[in-house]
Amino acid sequence: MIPDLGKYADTVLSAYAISILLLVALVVLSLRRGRKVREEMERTEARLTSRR
Amino acid sequence: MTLTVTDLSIARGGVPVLEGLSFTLDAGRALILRGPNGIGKTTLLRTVAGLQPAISGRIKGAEDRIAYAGHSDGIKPTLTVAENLTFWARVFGAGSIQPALDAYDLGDLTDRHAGNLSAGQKRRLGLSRLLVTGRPIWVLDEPTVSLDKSAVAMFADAVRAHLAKGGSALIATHIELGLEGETLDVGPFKATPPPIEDFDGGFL
Amino acid sequence: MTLTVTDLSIARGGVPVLEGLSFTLDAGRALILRGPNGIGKTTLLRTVAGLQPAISGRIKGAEDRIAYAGHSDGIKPTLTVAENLTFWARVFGAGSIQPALDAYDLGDLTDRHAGNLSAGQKRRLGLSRLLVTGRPIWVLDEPTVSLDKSAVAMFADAVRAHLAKGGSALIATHIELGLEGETLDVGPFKATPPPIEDFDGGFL
Amino acid sequence: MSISQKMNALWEYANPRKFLATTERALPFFWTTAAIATVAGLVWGFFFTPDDYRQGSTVKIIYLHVPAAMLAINCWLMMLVTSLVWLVRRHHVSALAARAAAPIGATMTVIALITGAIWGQPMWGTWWAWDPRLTSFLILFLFYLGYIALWEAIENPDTAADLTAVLCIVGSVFAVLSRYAVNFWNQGLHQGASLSLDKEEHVADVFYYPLVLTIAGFVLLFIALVLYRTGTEIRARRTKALLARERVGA
Amino acid sequence: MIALLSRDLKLAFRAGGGFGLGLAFFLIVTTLVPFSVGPQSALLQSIAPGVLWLGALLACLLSLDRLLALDWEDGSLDLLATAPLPLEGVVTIKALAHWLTTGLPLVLAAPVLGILLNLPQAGYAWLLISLALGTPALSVIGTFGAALTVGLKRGGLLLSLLVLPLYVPTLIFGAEVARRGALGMDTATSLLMLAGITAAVIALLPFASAAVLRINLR
Amino acid sequence: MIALLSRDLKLAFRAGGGFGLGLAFFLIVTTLVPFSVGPQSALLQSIAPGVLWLGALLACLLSLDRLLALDWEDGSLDLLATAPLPLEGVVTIKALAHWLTTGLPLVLAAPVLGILLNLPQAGYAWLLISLALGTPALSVIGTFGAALTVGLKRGGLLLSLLVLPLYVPTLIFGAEVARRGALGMDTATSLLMLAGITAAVIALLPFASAAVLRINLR
Ligand code: HEM
Ligand SMILES: Nc1ncnc2c1ncn2[C@@H]1O[C@H](COP(=O)(O)OP(=O)(O)OP(=O)(O)O)[C@@H](O)[C@H]1O
Ligand SMILES: Nc1ncnc2c1ncn2[C@@H]1O[C@H](COP(=O)(O)OP(=O)(O)OP(=O)(O)O)[C@@H](O)[C@H]1O
Ligand SMILES: [Mg+2]
Ligand SMILES: [Mg+2]
Repeated sequence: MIPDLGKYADTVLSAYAISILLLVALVVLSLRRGRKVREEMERTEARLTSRR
Repeated sequence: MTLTVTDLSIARGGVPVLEGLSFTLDAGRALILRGPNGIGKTTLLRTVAGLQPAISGRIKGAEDRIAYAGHSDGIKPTLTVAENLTFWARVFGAGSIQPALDAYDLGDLTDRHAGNLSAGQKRRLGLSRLLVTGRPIWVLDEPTVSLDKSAVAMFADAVRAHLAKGGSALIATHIELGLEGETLDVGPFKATPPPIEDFDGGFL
Repeated sequence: MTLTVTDLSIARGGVPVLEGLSFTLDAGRALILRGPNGIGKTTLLRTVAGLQPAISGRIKGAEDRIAYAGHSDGIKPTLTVAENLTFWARVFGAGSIQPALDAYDLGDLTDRHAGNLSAGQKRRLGLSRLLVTGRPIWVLDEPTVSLDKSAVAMFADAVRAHLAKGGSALIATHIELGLEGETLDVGPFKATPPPIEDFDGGFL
Repeated sequence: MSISQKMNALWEYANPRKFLATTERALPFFWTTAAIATVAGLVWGFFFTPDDYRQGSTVKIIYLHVPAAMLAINCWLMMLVTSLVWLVRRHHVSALAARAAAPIGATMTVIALITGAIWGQPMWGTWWAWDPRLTSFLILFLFYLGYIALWEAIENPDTAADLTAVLCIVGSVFAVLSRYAVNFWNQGLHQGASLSLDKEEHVADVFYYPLVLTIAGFVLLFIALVLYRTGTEIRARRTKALLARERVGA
Repeated sequence: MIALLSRDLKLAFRAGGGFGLGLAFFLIVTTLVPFSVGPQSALLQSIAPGVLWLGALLACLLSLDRLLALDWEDGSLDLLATAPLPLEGVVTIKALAHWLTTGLPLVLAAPVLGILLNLPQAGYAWLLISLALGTPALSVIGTFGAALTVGLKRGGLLLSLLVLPLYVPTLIFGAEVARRGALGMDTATSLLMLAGITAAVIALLPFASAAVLRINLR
Repeated sequence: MIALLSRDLKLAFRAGGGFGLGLAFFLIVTTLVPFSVGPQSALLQSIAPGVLWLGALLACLLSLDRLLALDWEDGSLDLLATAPLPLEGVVTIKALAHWLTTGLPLVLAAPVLGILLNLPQAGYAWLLISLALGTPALSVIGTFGAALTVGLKRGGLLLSLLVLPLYVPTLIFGAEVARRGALGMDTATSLLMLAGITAAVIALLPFASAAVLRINLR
């Protein structure tokens, strides 16, 4: 199904692979950090509220 | 010539530490700040000295009239004692350094490189700098750290002489200085934080 | 288990500062060093701790048995309180850090970055390190600088507990610690400079 | 609503709570549209466009290269604006938005650089040439690195916000200066007008529409990422403030 | 102000003050270049103006971290900020002292090092002119970077990272003047740009530096 | 020992710990080279291996001043010296931590920067090999220099001055390997010398560093 890329197949495919990898990594890392930070904040809030 | 602090709230690292603090310091008076470790004395003194902004409240009569001495003394180890003092005297446009040397018995050490002084000698040099500023309000953070008894007495004498000339002093300390003057315990002014649930621009 | 110092002479920057100093420190005892600023207390303690050589005299019973705490605490601001302590515990092969945390009431601060502590809190952390070294002889240079009253009491308690377990302590200080123990004034041991006329290997 | 009222309404989002609540609702929309547009644009471009008569199939790289390059520059512009807003109005959210955007901009710069380098190999016979366009991109990347490193290095959040904002402004001036300097220093190889989107004889519609779609996708993705990451920064900042407050013993 | 300048110069000349170290670094980098790129003199000759400019820039850069950090650590900056001097004046004096103790010696030493790299005869004058015009800008920009990173423990490397991109325009025009000069080409435009950058930077950047320093002090 | 290594790595990765800054500096120096010597790619190609080696060396050099100085300033070194670790072990661990956080990243980044300078195809493997063999020596020698200058306030530039001459042999053979490799010439002799230097330095220098450190502590 991949279209015929001719002699530049490596070029085009590697460009796509690297870029998509970077984009996905950016999104995944953002989401992961977001989740971690959110949990941490909620934990801290809970701890501080309960202390009172 | 009065320093007036009204309803001052101060923060360290974005967190309010003291609030609702008011006091006046008249010419010729000394005010001793006390309070446990970490309450915010250092922060208060830096705010009064204009080194950091207050959250709210007013400080009147401080502008360009304060000589501040914090934990570090601004001493250059490769300059001699005299050169160190002369520099500050020139910056503040004051005159001779001799009275300052005399007050802290530094006469014997004038030509020593400041790096070769012991902890207490260095501190004495740092305190003598106050005398060459010509500024009327002294703001001092734990000034007697590493001083021995006789040096503490020299310091007390220097403060008394300063007060007698119409100056004033604001001093944070944990030990007894043997100075007459009011004492302000900052403990009761500890900031009560806003409720946890809602937070605004200050994140608290 | 006794630390014996015999006829010790020490120098700072090539200049003899103290000479003819002798004392013994038995297990379970504390010895408080006193003396005016610049007399050479810091130099003496560093010599005893093995950080610098003596000019002459003997130090017995010190080898690998000393925990030294000087003016700076070896605290990393980017590590937490617990990480700082754990590191030293591992270096000295000691066990849990919990007793140390308890002794200086650092329980609430364990997960804090050490850089965000106030002057007194930092000092408490520095002192708690002594408890994880497992070393019997504590050599302390002005340990209570910037501590408030209650923290000074914690320190005194920790020292007493250490003595009760058969440890000993050598402490230089300018203030009253509320510790029972002998006091040694090093003032009388001030080195008398040799005559100027003849100079030998030491250039003095 | 008048313009000024609208502006005032806008400032309300400078309240972190309001910002979090609003973006919580808006984010699903941006994530989905971003995903759809990006994927659709890239699939269209990759599978359903013909080869260029001169560049062969390498022309397909344009669907990654151009959107990334555009965003890399515009992200810095956004950071410049939010930095100014922070310095003038002191709304924490705008400072945090700048912080949140920087890694995205840096990634986009890297993508533009890498796709460009890969493209350059068949087109110019070299991975890299010191062409002004490319060079100034490299410098932009350095600015991103410095900016991020400065944020990371400073402990106190407000100080960090202030300092990075000043760095962003001063850096922008120098970035523009560098651009002129570099232009003066070397003549370019890089496609300018020869393959410009404006010149219809070169960019046929077959290339043009999927390109517009991917650009839209990248922009939406950028918006989604910035909003999400700003939320993260707000929460991290609040956690930090709470911990700080705990430590003062409140 | 004069007190500050004379103190800074005195400190620089005292033991451990760092005077001459920039120069020594410059010398060493320049001598290391033949070791690393090989000893062919034609090659060295063609890169000589660039190497000299880059070496001067790096030497400048490396001395930046003591520009403000020492004063910060021992509390002098706190005291200067409460003293009756405007902070803008303080940073300008600091930059001036830095130039006098680092930039100026580099300018004077560059021709000597030019000999080591076989710089063409025509190049010496232009090298001198371009360095004399460019190094003040390096000092002022560096002061800004130093003010940004002053609060950080050993921010040295971060400082380099922040400052180097800011040095790019100065470096490009400066090296261009030196290179074109060495080849006997026309240098007017680059020289003008270089002078313009230096003038603008000296006029404007101290305000940014002072602002940044004020933020760092609080 | 492991405690010390893991602490040092942890410190490096923490905010402001300096990890990655060496890398950034390497990147920046490499990019500045074309600005100073001009953009002609043939010229750049011929100096590429040398520039990369010199850049890596400088990046290494600049991160040296935090190697021991931070521990000195906050008193950790005093405490480590009285702890039950041999000081030789301490300096070896410090050098290892330095290599892991600075040298290794430089080795890995060098090929990428090779692209920027049009390094010939054949050169990449040799560049990698020579750097991987040479950078440990740079770290160990650097630790010695850091131990020498540890007591001095901001001894950064003096440190460079002391260490650079010591780096010369490593640089010569390392750059030689990379250069000959890029030109497809025989590299065996230089490679052997490089490996020999590294091995000798690792085996012997820690004793000197520890001795020097002991002197500095008193
Ligand atoms: C590392 C190398 C490269 C970098 C950093 C780079 C950077 C850029 C930038 C900044 C733009 C402008 C985007 C905009 O403002 O809209 C752009 C556009 C473009 N680039 Fe590259 N580029 C690189 C290599 C290449 C190569 C090798 C080619 C093809 C042979 C190429 C083809 C294009 C095209 C066709 C455009 C769109 C034309 C235009 O709108 O001006 N680029 N690139
Ligand atoms: N950089 C910082 N960031 C955040 N909080 C800090 C920072 N430095 C100190 N703090 C916290 O701010 C509070 C006030 O500190 P401050 O130094 O003003 O106390 P202090 O009254 O001077 O104490 P001490 O008597 O121990 O010197 C302390 O609880 C401290 O933990
Ligand atoms: N680096 C140095 N070179 C030469 N002399 C020094 C050096 N450092 C300190 N001195 C001198 O050595 C003497 C002893 O200093 P030391 O620090 O041991 O005194 P101390 O008893 O601890 O004083 P303090 O109570 O003030 O801390 C002092 O007179 C001091 O001036
Ligand atoms: Mg305090
Ligand atoms: Mg002492």
